[in-house]
This record gives sequence, C-alpha cells and structure tokens, in this order.
Amino acid sequence: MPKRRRRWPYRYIAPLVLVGLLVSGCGQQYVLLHPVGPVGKSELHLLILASLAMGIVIALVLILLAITVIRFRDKPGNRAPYTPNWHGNKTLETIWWIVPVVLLTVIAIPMVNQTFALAKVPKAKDPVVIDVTSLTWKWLFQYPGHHVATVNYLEIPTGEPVLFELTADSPMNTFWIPQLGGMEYTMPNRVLPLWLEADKPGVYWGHSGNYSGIEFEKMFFDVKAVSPAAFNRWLNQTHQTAPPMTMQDYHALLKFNTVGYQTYGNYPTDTFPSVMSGYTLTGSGMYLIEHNQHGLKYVPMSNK
Amino acid sequence: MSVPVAKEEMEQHLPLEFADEKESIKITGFWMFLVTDVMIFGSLFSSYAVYRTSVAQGPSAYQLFSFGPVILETVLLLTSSFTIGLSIYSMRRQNKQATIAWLIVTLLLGAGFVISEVHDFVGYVAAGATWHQSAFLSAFFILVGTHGAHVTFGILWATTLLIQLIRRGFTPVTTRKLFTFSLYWHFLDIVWIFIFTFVYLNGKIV
Amino acid sequence: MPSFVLYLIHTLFPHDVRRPTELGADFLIIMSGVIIVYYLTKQKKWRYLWDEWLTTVDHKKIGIMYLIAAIAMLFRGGVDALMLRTNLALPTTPVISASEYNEVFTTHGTIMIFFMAMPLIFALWNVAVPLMIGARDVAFPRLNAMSFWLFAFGALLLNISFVIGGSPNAGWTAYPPYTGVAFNPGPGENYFFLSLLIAGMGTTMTGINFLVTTLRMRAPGMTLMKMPMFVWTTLTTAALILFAFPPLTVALAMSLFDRLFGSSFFTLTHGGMPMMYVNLFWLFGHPEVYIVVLPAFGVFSEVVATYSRKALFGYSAMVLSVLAIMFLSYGTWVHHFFTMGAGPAVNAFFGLSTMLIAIPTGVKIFNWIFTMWGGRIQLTTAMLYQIAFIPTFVIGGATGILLATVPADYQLHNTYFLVAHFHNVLIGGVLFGLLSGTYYWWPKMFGHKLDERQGKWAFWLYFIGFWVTFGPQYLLGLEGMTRRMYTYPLGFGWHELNVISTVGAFIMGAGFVVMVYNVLYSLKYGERDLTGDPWDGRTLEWALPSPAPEYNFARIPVVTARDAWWDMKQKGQTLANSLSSHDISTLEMPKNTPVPFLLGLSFFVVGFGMTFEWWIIVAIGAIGVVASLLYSAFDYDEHKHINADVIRRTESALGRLQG
Amino acid sequence: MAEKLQFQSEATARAHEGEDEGLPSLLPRFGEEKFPWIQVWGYIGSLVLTFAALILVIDHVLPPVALLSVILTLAVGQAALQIGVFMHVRESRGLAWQMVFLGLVLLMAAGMVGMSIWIMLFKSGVS
Ligand code: HEA
Ligand code: HEA
Ligand code: CUA
Ligand SMILES: [Cu+2]
Repeated sequence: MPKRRRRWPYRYIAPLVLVGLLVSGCGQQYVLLHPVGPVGKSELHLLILASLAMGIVIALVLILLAITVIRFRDKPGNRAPYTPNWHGNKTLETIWWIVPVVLLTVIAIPMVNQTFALAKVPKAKDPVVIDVTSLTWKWLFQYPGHHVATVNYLEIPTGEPVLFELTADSPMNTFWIPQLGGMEYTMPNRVLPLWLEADKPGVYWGHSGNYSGIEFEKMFFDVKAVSPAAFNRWLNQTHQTAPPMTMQDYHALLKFNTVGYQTYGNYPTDTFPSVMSGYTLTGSGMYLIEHNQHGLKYVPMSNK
Repeated sequence: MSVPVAKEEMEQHLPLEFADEKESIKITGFWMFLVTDVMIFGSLFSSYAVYRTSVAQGPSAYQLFSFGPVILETVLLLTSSFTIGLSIYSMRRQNKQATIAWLIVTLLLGAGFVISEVHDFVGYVAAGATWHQSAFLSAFFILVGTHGAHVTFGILWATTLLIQLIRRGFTPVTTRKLFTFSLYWHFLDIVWIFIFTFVYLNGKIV
Repeated sequence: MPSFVLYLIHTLFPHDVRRPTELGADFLIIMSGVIIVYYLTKQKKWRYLWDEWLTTVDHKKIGIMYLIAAIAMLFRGGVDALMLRTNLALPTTPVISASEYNEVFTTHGTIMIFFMAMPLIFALWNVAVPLMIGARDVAFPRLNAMSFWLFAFGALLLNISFVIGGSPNAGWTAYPPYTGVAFNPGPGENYFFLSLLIAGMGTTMTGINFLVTTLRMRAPGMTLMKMPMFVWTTLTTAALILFAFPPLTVALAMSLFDRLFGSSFFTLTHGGMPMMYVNLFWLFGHPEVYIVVLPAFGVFSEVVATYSRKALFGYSAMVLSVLAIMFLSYGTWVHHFFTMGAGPAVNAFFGLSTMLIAIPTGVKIFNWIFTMWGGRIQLTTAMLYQIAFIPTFVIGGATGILLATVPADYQLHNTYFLVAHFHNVLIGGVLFGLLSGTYYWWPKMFGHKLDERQGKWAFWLYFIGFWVTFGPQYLLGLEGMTRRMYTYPLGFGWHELNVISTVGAFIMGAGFVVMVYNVLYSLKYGERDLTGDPWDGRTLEWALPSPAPEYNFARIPVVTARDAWWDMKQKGQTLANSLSSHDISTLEMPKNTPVPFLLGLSFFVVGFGMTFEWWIIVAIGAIGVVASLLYSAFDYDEHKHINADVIRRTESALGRLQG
Repeated sequence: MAEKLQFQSEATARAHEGEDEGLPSLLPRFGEEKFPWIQVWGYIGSLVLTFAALILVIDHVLPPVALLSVILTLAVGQAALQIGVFMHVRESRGLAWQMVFLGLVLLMAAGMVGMSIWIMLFKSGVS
C-alpha cells in the first residue's frame, strides 16, 4: 500500500498563481481586453460572458473534487460512509445532463446572434474599401476608390466601418488587428470580406496569425486611425504626390523578403483580382508560378 | 477440427467461409476495411464536388467526356459484378469448376474495364488534358484513377486466389478469401456507379 | 563517380542542415547506433532480438515495443519543446535560427501527436484489451504486427529527416500552399507526408483490428454492457480511426502529388484551393484529438474505480457519453477554421455542434468524481494523475468552449491562448491519462511495480511544471501573441510571461528525467508482483499472473458480471484455484513471422526513395512490398501449437493448478 | 484436437449462459436457391437503372438540378441493389454490427460530401 500523508496546499498554488496573473493583467499590453472598435468590443463581450459561465463550471468542479478527495481518502479512522457498490443515481445524473445544457444555451444564443451580426457591415452603403493582399512576409494595401497603395501600413478613418477585401499572393496568412477585432484568412484564389471599425484615433498594430515561412514573425503592420477629414486629406495628398506603382514594383514585392513602409499614388489594376461572383473568385489563379531549375519565376496572368 | 459454434447456427449448415469462426472473423474485419475505403472515396468525391468548376484554363467536364467508352466500362463492370456473384453462388454449391470459370470470366471483364479506362486516360493526356491543367482535372484523375487502381489490385489479388483455389480446392480459408474478394468487387462496382453518375452523367448536364 | 558522391552529399546534407545542432544529433545517433550494435553482437543477442521481438505476433510484446517507441518519442518531442521554449525566453538572442525553429515546432507537434500519443495508446490497447476481454490474442495477430512495423518505420522516416536532407517545416497541420514546392523546396515536406501516410496505414489497420477484437473476441458472457469502460473506449476510438484516417490519407496524398507529380489540388495556380486541404485535414484532425483523448478517458474509468475501491458510477451514462462524443466529434471540424470565411451559417452551426460535446464530457467528469464519492481513495501515482486530470482537463475544456464561441475565436485563433488550450487537454487529458495507465498496467507488462515515491515526484514536477508553463500562455494569447514565431519584438510585454513559461517547461523536463530514472531503478529494485493482482483490481487482466503467459488464459473464463474479476473474488471463485488439469488442452496460437517487419522495411525504402525522388530505390522498395504481400497470400502455415503439458507445467509453476 | 485461438462469438456467449436473447431478425441467414435467380434479377435491375439514368441525361428531360437529383437517386437505388443482392449482408455472424456500421458509414460519407460542399461554397460574406 502506498504511503499516505501528502501535503495538499500544492494543489492550489498553480490556480492561485494564475488568478494573480489575471488580476495583474490589466495593463495596456492585454490588447484583447482593450478593444477600440465595435467589432473588438462585441467579441470581448462574448468572451467575458463565456468566461463567466466557464468560471462557474470550473469552480463547481474544483470544489466538488476537493471535497470528495479530502473526505474519502483512504486513511485509517476515516468515518465517511463507504459504499463500494453504489453505482448510479438517476437524479444526480439527470442534473449533470441538464446543467451544462442551460449554461451552454446562455452562451449559444448571443453567440449565434453576434456571428450573424458581425457578417453585416452596419449603417453603410459605401464603406471605405481596402484591398489587402498578403505577400511573402509583407502586406500590400490598396484603396480601390482612390488608387492609393501602401505597404506594411495603412490608414483608416475613425468612426466608420472599413471593409477589407482579403486575398493572398503567397501562402495563407491571417489579417489581424487585435484592438479592432478578430482575424480572417488571406487565401490565394479567394477574396474574403472583413469589416472593422476604430472608435478613436491612434496607431494600432496588426499581425499575421498564420505561419507562412521563415520571416513570418516580421509580418507586423501599423494601422493609423485618423479622423475622416484627415483620412480624405491623406488619400488625396498621397494620390497626388506619391509615385505610382509599376508592374516592376509589384514583382519586387513578390520576392521572398521583408521590406519597410512604402507608399504609392497609383497601381496597376490587375494586381488585385476583380470580384466576380459575390466575393468569390472562380476559375483560374491570379498569377502563375513557374517552377524551373533556375528558381522561382512569377508571371502575372495578364502577361500570359 | 472442432469448432465451438452456437447450436442454432450449426443447424443452419453454415457455408464453409463462415463455418470456421476465425475465418468468419476475417470477414467482419474485411467489412471494416471497406468502411475505410468508403471514407476514402467519400473524401475523393467531396473534393471532386468542390473542384468540379475549377477548370482554370483546362477543359470542362462537358468538353472532356464522351459517353462511348464510359458506357462500355459500365457494362463491363456491372457484368463482372454479376459473374462474381455467380462464382460465389457456385462456391456455395461446392461446384469447383463453375466457381473457377466464373472467377476467370470476372477477371477478364475487369481487365477489359482497366484497358478501356487506361485507353481513355491516355487519350485525355494526349489531348493535353493532364492533371496539371486544373484542379478539376486533378480531382477527376485522382478519383477515377483511385478506383481504377483498386480494380487493378483486385485483378492481381484474384489471380493469387485462382491459384490457391486450383491448388487447394474449397477450404475454410480459400472460400473465405474468395468471399471477401467478392465483397471487394461488388463494392468497387458501387463506387463506379457513383462515378458514372456523379462524374460522367453529371458532367454532361449543363 | 566523385561528382555522384558530391551530389549525394549535397542532397542528403544540404548546407542548411550542416549546422552544429544537426551535426551533434548526427553524431549522437551514430554513436548510439554503434553502441547498440556492439552490445547486441557482444551479448550474442541478435538471434534473440529477431526471434523474440522483431518477428513476434504476441500482442503483449507488441504492446511493449509500442511503449518503448512512445517513451523515446516523448523524449524527442520533449527535447524539441525545450528548444522551442528556450528560444522564446530569449527573444533578443535566439538560440536556434528561424528555419530550425520552424522545423522543431513541426516535428514537436507531429511527433507528440502521431508518434507519442498514438503509440502509447496502442501500447495500452495491446497490453490490456485482450486480457480484459478474456481473449488469447487480438483478432488478427499478424495484422497487429504489421501495424506496429508500419508505425515504427513511419516514425523512423520522420526522425531521420532531422539528420538527412532537412526536416519538414510547415507545422503539424501542413497547410498548403506553403507546403508546395514553390515555397517549400527540398525533401522536408516529402518526409512529412510519406511518414504519415505509412504510419497512417498502420493506424488504420490497428483500428480495424481492435474494433473486430472488441466486437468478436470477448469471453463468453461478456456482453457489450458488461465490458470494462476501457474496452468501450477502445471500441469507439477504433471506430473513430476508421472514419477519421481516410480523409487524412487523401489530403496527404493530394499534397504529395502536388509536390511530386505536378497535380494542382492546392496550388496557387490552375484553380487550386488550399482551403480544401484545410477542410479534409480537420475532417481528420478534429476526430483525431478525440481519438487520443478517449483512451485516456478509458484509463481513468479503470483507475478511478480500482483506487477508490468502488464500482464505476453511472456505467450506462458513461457508455452513452463515449458514443455521443464519438458521433459529435465528426460534426465539429470547422471550428478549426472559423476564420476562413465559410459564412455565419456554417460557423454558427459548427460552433453549436462543438459546444454540444461539452455535455457528454461533463457527464463523464461528474461520474468520475462520484465514483470517488463514497469510496476509499488511495493516492497512488496512477490515481494522482487521475485527480490532477480532472481540474486540468476541465479548464482546458472550458477554454475550448471559449474558442468555440465563434466571435471570440476570431480573436483567439492561432494565438497562444489556443496553444495553452490544446496543451491543457493534450497534457492534462491525454498525457496524464496515458501515464496513469502506464503506471497502472506496468506490473502486468513487466512483473514489477514502478517505484511509488519516485513516481509521485515525477507527477508533481509534471503537474506544477504544466501550470507554470501553460498558465502564462493564456495571458500571452490575450496580449495578442500568435503561435509559431521563433522570436518577437520586445515592445509588446510578452517577454516576462514567456520566461515564466520556459521555466515551467524545464520543470516538466525534470519530471521526465525522474520518470525515466524511475523506470530504470524499478527494473532492478521495483517491488515484484507475485500475485498478478497488485492493486486488488476489478477486471480480468488481474486474474492472470504478471506478466501473463504467452497464451494468456489457460482456460477462457466465463463472465457473469461487469467487474468480472472483482465479482469472482467476491464469490471466491478465482481462476487461480479453480483451474484443474483437465481443463487444459493443447492450444493453437499464431506463429511468428518476418513478413510484417519486412513489409514495414519495404515501405520505409519506398518512402525514403520518394522523399528524394530516387525512383530506383522506390522500385526496390515496391518489389519488397509486393513480395511480402505475395508471400503472406500463399502462406498457410500460420499457427503453432502449445502442448497441453507445457501449459500444465507453466500453470503449476505459477501455482495456479489444483492438485 | 487443438483448441482454436478463442472463438466465442456473441451467439456462443449467449448459448453458454443459456440466456438467449432471441433476436431472430439479427440471427444469420444462409441458403441458396436452385438457380441463381436473385443474381440474374439483380443484374438486369442494375442494367435497367444505369440505362434509365443515361437516357434521362441524354434527353435532358428535366431541369439540371432535378435531373441530378433523379440520377443520384437512381444511383443510390442501384447501390442498395448491389448491397442487398450480391454482398450477402444478411448472412454473416455479428450481423447487427455490420448493419449498424453500414448505415453509419453511408451517413458519414454522405455527410462529409454534403458538408464539405456547403463549407466550400462560401455562401456568406459581409453584406
Ligand atoms: C485531446 C485533445 C483535445 C480535446 C479533448 C479538445 C477538446 C475541445 N476543444 Fe480543442 N483543440 C485541440 C485538442 C483538443 N481539444 C488541439 C490540438 C487544437 C489545435 C490544433 C492546432 O491548430 O494545431 C484544438 C483547437 C480547438 C479549437 C480551434 C481554435 C482555433 O484554431 O481557433 C476549438 C474551437 O472551438 C477547440 C474547442 C474544443 C472544445 C469545445 C473541446 C471540448 O471537447 C471540451 C469539452 C470539455 C469540457 C467543456 C470540460 C468538461 C465539462 C464539464 C465540466 C461540463 C460542464 C461544461 C459546460 C457547461 C461547458 N479546440
Ligand atoms: C501530446 C501532445 C503534446 C505534448 C505532450 C506537448 C508537450 C509540450 N509542448 Fe507542445 N505542441 C503540441 C503537442 C504537444 N506538446 C502540438 C500539436 C503543437 C503544435 C505544433 C505546431 O504548431 O504545428 C505544440 C506546440 C508547442 C508550442 C508552440 C510553438 C509555437 O507555436 O511556436 C510550445 C511552446 O511553448 C510547446 C511547448 C510544449 C512543452 C513545454 C511541452 C512539455 O510538456 C514537454 C515536456 C518536456 C519533456 C518531456 C522533456 C524531456 C526531455 C528531457 C528532460 C531531456 C533533457 C535533455 C536534453 C535537453 C538533452 N508546444
Ligand atoms: Cu482591465 Cu484594463
Ligand atoms: Cu477540434
């Protein structure tokens, strides 16, 4: 028989440490807890709601387990009842089929509502549209209304929804600005929509959430949220002053490397797939990659 | 050889392939294998369904397929499914000659199917419709090709069975093997029916 | 000729694998190989190795081989983990480069899931299931050996990638198009696809084998509702394997064809759709996580009843819940890609279906707790893992529910919150469960107990180390840190938590060291188990001596109750004293065969050849495969007989024969 | 003679215990006719179904979606025919399990195809 007499407090230290860290976790670096836009906020609300429900479950189980283990340990003189053949109880079992259902319903209803709500751009006939292309370890942003393009940073107006159209000319990445809201994949041969909105001006960081190669961790980008007026000023100014992007520039971006910020006052139209059916591209890929012995060569489809 | 079998089962004069418990367990095992194969083809069918329209610059299903060879292949395979059924029927009646004869017919029909299909494929490739051309063609070739590979494997398998049958006659082992082969063969027939319907016929619906 | 040699060196050891770590590993591997060969030759053990192990079809020995492989892979995966953690603690001076880091997290995940968790499960199945159901072997002993060797050679193929040619580097999920040649030239990903294809074949066969074993090989009287819970989870897991592995096979094959034969399934061009891979992969991948956790649930159901000295609470509900989990787990796979824009209807549907799984899982949790309630809980090592499992798994499951809350997942996907979630369930659920089972069944495998004191030390190190490692990772997730980064900029406040996490990983490593020491120590000094029933067990395997004789049961028992052995002990009708010499007859047992080993080896050759696209080697391997199959098709000499006298002698030496 | 590698099936188990649960529908059935009528009818049936589908498609009598549904139904019918006639599903031991499995498998396979299409349609998007 094993030796008895173990010291119990250890079992509680780990959760305590966790709680302590959570309490101290109010700093600004907890970006998910400090959203600055409606999308991020609604996602945080759900997260909090679900966490509360889960907190109840966890607390319940922990308490029950602690009582059980302490009470029914096999130590001499334990006077707790010993019922070796007790193997079922209808009432109890019904309770734990039902309680989780109730708790889950509490989460599920707002979850479904929010899922559908987030799929609609609110109050907007003409949201600002930004075409996003993930390239190998860099981001290309294009403003189709104004023919302005930027690399690795973008500027958005505050107080109104922005519609991002996401695609990739690279392995898959995800487009993510934690403080504005959740992410979405960028995929080749596909254009996916995502809308976000910033409540107040500021510079937020974005990153890719999906690994795509050795310098993937450098795929940070900056999001500058400015007032709508400033935003329009910036668009016009850039359109007029910045140099236009040429096909050569685009090909340079396709190389497997990282680059700094870039700004263009115009860009060739076929660097972003046209939206054909809904947001889904059908048919062929955008660009053909030819793999030959000398390495990789990219040929835009328009050249074929 | 003493085999403990439940009374009521003994009375039903089990066919040889089920009479031996161990061999009969192998039949159950083979069904389980078929389950995995159903899932393999299920995955391939779902890819095909998704890729059906991703024709890129390659030909579409409508342009690619013609009915002639496909109908021939279908009839060959349906008939071979029938003849292997007859082979099992003869086996149950302890008729070795007939069993072997029907098995040979089955093999020949299967070989005809494979030849026709390979001929078909060669034609596609010669016309430039390789599976590199488009996701649709990739999905088509892998689905139909996997089926064809199964048939080819079945032919080789049955050839080894033929030898064992001739050498050993009907034993619990040989009958069980032939029986599982027949299950396999009918299964491939069913898969083909879905390929015929979902790939070829559907490809001609515009 | 020299140019050929140069070519060989350049292909097998491209410049990016000629790094100190790799060269060190090369050296270590070659050295240990030399030592093993030297030892075997010196002790004249080659014959023994071949006769007793490499050609065996005995489920107990196959189980032990799985166990050894799994522990070795836990070491390899663990060392990988320590490398990952070390790098993440030192963001300013990374110890390993980006390309090494990428290879290491890929092999870490792949090895832990496919080559540590899976074989550990199969080890326990092989060791325990036939004994628990009162059978002499599994349904298909030769197939069982084939499964093992396919697994083993698959694992070998993945492991040599580290030293020859370069490892895969696209994560255990291997999403295209990054796995395509355009972005990922070199043999690394070929290794990945081929080794998983080969091992996957073995796994599928194991699934078939154990499904038929549990359905058809049970002792008389053991109806389905009298099966031990572990056998129930075996049955459902085996069924899950049958359904889950085929989509993986298809996804892997398609990726491989894209790489080697120019098809266009997932490419950037020609209308390829990478997301179809993602769809197929998770069609497998989600059931897979339940494939690894259900057997752990089964272990816990045995362990908790044994050490609480009380019948399992709510047996029928437990059966119902494993069946429910099995079905539901097929309908939830989209939760791994809520962020791929399949639309709100799809996402809501799969979010709900995912949440549903919490219900049967919760039923199990409460039933375990209530098994303890009213019992007498003995805090053995195995039981400590059980008790630690409950809170750990519940917290992991709860964070799973947070991830299943679709809009929350938009934020949490691929962050360290996710990493923490899945280690919480994988370590707290799977690893704890399987280790618990290993401690529990160790006497049955080797005839001696593992040292309890050391076992408990290892346990506490694991348990505390676990929370120190993965607790902070939830917070890192909330700070927006994404996974698979080999280093990170400093300004985000991620550094401190990463340091804590790394410390935890080393605490876990210490636990592993203690565990291995425990194994070696107990080999020599461990308490011998002479009764065959060291824990006062409840199920049939404890009716046998430890380790069980080759034929398991001299006479097949007749089962009349759920906890068969417990019931027999209550009624005083133990096999040990009721076996008379008339009950014993000559037994027919499966005979050893070299075919499974050779088949595995042939597949290995095919896989290796394909990895480097050396078609001559592929052809040689393929000939080996065909030859092995042909040989076994015509092989009718499958059985040997164990003479009744031999059995009588064995049994009376064990003191199990009347008179 | 040698006792075989453990052979108790569920049926045997019941016999041993003497508690025959008696599910006649689940007991195995065997038996063959004097002439293989079933096979012959099965063969004819399968040919008829095949050509029916073919003719429907060649003549394009229905709108595409309806046509596809009809020919898929015919295919399912034909699969059932093959399973019923040729694959001897009703006659092996452990039959209940085979039927359960068969149903399950077909359900899973159909579900997999259907759901995958649904997912990959991207019927969605922000509007
Ligand atoms: C053993 C492995 C295992 C297990 C058991 C689980 C169990 C669960 N997992 Fe986990 N999961 C993984 C391994 C596992 N997971 C892995 C490896 C990944 C990532 C793969 C990768 O990307 O690399 C992953 C990823 C993953 C995701 C994807 C996240 C993303 O990529 O964005 C999601 C989302 O829904 C999820 C959810 C769940 C849920 C809801 C459960 C549920 O089954 C949990 C159920 C259990 C409980 C809930 C606790 C007990 C219940 C009660 C006490 C009753 C009361 C409870 C309630 C009322 C809720 N998991
Ligand atoms: C059952 C599965 C399993 C298990 C047990 C573990 C165990 C551990 N895992 Fe792992 N992990 C995964 C499955 C698992 N993991 C998966 C699937 C992924 C995803 C991969 C991907 O992204 O593709 C992952 C990813 C993953 C990451 C994320 C990497 C990234 O995204 O960048 C990290 C980081 O902390 C991590 C850490 C650990 C640690 C510290 C342990 C510890 O438990 C390890 C314990 C340590 C030991 C057992 C060490 C033993 C060895 C020694 C003590 C020897 C010492 C000697 C020398 C150093 C020579 N794991
Ligand atoms: Cu909480 Cu800031
Ligand atoms: Cu999952």
